[in-house]
Amino acid sequence: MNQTLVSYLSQYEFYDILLGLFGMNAGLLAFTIYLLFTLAIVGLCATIGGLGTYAERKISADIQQRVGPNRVGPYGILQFLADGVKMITKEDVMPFTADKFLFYLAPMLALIGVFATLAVLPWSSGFMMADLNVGIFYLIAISSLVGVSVFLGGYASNSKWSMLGGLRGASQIISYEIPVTISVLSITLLAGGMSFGTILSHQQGTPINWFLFHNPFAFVAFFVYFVGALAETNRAPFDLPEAESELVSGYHTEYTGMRFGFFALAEYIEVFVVCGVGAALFLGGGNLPFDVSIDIIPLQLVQVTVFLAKALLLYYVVIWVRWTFPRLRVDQLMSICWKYLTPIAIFNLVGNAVWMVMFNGKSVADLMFGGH
Amino acid sequence: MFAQLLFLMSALLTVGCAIAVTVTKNIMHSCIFLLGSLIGVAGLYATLGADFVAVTQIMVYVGGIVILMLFAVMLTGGKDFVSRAQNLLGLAPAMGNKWTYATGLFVATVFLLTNISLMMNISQAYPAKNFGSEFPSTVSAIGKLLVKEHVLAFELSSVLLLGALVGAAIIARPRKQ
Amino acid sequence: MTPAQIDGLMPIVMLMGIAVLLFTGGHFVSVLLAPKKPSHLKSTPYECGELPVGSAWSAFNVRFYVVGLIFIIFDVESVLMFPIASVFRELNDLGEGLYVLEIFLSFISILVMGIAYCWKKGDLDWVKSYQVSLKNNK
Amino acid sequence: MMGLTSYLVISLILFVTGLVVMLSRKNIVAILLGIELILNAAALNFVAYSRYVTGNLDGHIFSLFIIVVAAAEAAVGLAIVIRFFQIKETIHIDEATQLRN
Repeated sequence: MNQTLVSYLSQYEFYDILLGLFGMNAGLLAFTIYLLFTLAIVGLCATIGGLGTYAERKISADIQQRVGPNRVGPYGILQFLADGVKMITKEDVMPFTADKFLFYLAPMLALIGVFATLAVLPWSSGFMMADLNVGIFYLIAISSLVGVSVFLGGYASNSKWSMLGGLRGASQIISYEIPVTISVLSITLLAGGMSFGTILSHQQGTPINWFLFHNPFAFVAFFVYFVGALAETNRAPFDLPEAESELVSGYHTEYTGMRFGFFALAEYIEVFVVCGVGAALFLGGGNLPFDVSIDIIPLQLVQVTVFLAKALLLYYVVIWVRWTFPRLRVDQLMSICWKYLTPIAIFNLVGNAVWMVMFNGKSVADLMFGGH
Repeated sequence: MFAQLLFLMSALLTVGCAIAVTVTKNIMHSCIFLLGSLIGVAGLYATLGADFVAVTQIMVYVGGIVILMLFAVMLTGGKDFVSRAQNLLGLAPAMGNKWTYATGLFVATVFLLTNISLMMNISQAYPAKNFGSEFPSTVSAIGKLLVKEHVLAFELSSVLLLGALVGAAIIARPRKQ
Repeated sequence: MTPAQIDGLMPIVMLMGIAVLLFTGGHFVSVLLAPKKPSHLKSTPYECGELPVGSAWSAFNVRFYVVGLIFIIFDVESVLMFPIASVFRELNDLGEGLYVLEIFLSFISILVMGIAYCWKKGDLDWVKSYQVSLKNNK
Repeated sequence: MMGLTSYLVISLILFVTGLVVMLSRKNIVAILLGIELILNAAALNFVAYSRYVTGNLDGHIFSLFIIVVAAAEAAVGLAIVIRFFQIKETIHIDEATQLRN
């Protein structure tokens, strides 16, 4: 662990004042700080997830030359709150053939898996809740809980549509985890560490220092990562687990009301998380394009804004892709993963390793302009 | 303080889910309790300062082995999930007659006594206060060990995995008849 | 990790706890507010209006398992490659880059052999449906 | 509370539950489940000893390879279970009486 939120805040003067207020109990203060920030981040991400549904409908309306939701609030922006209230007040229907225990457990596992990834998301160079040594690796590992929850959701419903959707979903999520992991491995290789702090510290300065432009292999790795991430979050054109035309609604056919809402919330937050990780790994995260030697809180907030802007730009691309491309067939899905993305990802990994040895870890920009 | 709390929660999760695995009759539920137990073990690794091993545990078990087991349960004719025959006092699935249980009880008692005496010795030799050496970064240390001292094991493990992949693919692949 | 650094895992546990609380809380509110008029027909599994025949829990095609199998082998190999990748830059700066590259490449080449085998044998093809005939196999 | 002994006790409970699962179930998948518990108990012991006794990282490497081998074992074991089911249409362990069909 390189740095935590508390160790970052402890360099400021107000930390000592707060410590005095808490009767010099550092553990209690750390607990309070973490609790406040986790609640803030959960609130922020739930809002982003909720606005994601709104953005999805609005952008799709824009692409299809419709108006989209425009009744609730100005420009219909409060639509997601109305949807949430609607979901709470819906009757909870459970098939009498269902496995009750697993039926309850599946949405909870999805929610746990997605929320646990938020802990390592690098909002800025200082506002990282926990900059674990194994940061990105932890994120990939814990998000595989979503795959289990998709399978369980499909299984527990004991409905044929759900079962097919769950099996498909689980096999798709685990398959596309491989290209994503190997692409992330390339970035680990270039950065020399798995923590987000290390990865971001190599991308400071102008966009030419981003890992996206580090070398040709890293450039391709970004697209492999992005396509794999689309598939891992079950987004179109890879939304086979919930293909409406064939499987009704896939693994959450039998889910109604609040539990369906939690599945949807987890999915939208996960899309944001993979976009944020893509922004941090390849697009420089919250790094500002000019040299920042003074470290003050307002500058951190600017970094948070930059990070959010990059992540939400990728979020926009995800939605754009959804309403532009048709859905794949299952055989195409599997052949894209195993016959195209995985070999390309492995080739990228080897290319990155050879590049590191040949050019001593220098990027294209360093070689051209003689930096470092 | 938090380390103790994390230890307590992980230990309760591990032990509780492990016991639940034994007493659950439904194999699907057993798999899920196994998942809980494995996550608890990952938490225990974290309290021991083994962050890389902890995350590896989550990655391989939760993301891989448990899903594979769920697939296998589904593929082996999902109907016979629940074992009905031969229950131990109606609590847990079991087999054997009263002599089996008597012998098992005897062996378990001997095993437990031996273990307790061993552990008493160990706890005297290594008191709880001893935190041993600290590892500021296990990842880079493990990486260096893997390319230096344990390089043979590292390369051999890839051969082992290749053999497992080829062998399991041959076994699982349906025969064309 | 030192005991002090273990405190940094607090947010992870907290976020998991918040997820559980949010789920139970939302569920509780939903129980309070939602109407409750259960009927037998309402809680049958949805099959486009038809009454379902049989359980959905039946044996499935073995293709799913083969995909899971290839996945788990790759998963484990990528786990083993992560620590090597993290020290690659450090050792490269010390002038041992070529040695680590050799180890890395030999490891990956064995990995590639595995996927090449499965490719050649058609395990990666989804459509080439395996005709599993249980009766003939006996 | 957190000492070597407490880790060993947890590891012992894991081992015993794994053994009980292995011995008391007739479902082959459940038996493999028990094996996973036992392997976890061993790996936990390695890491605990590495922290409290030896003070170096060899225990971590050991448990890493235990996890790797467990994955390979589960993959092959479950493949055998599926093949067995295709032949016998059951996964009851008592049906496994022949070395070849």
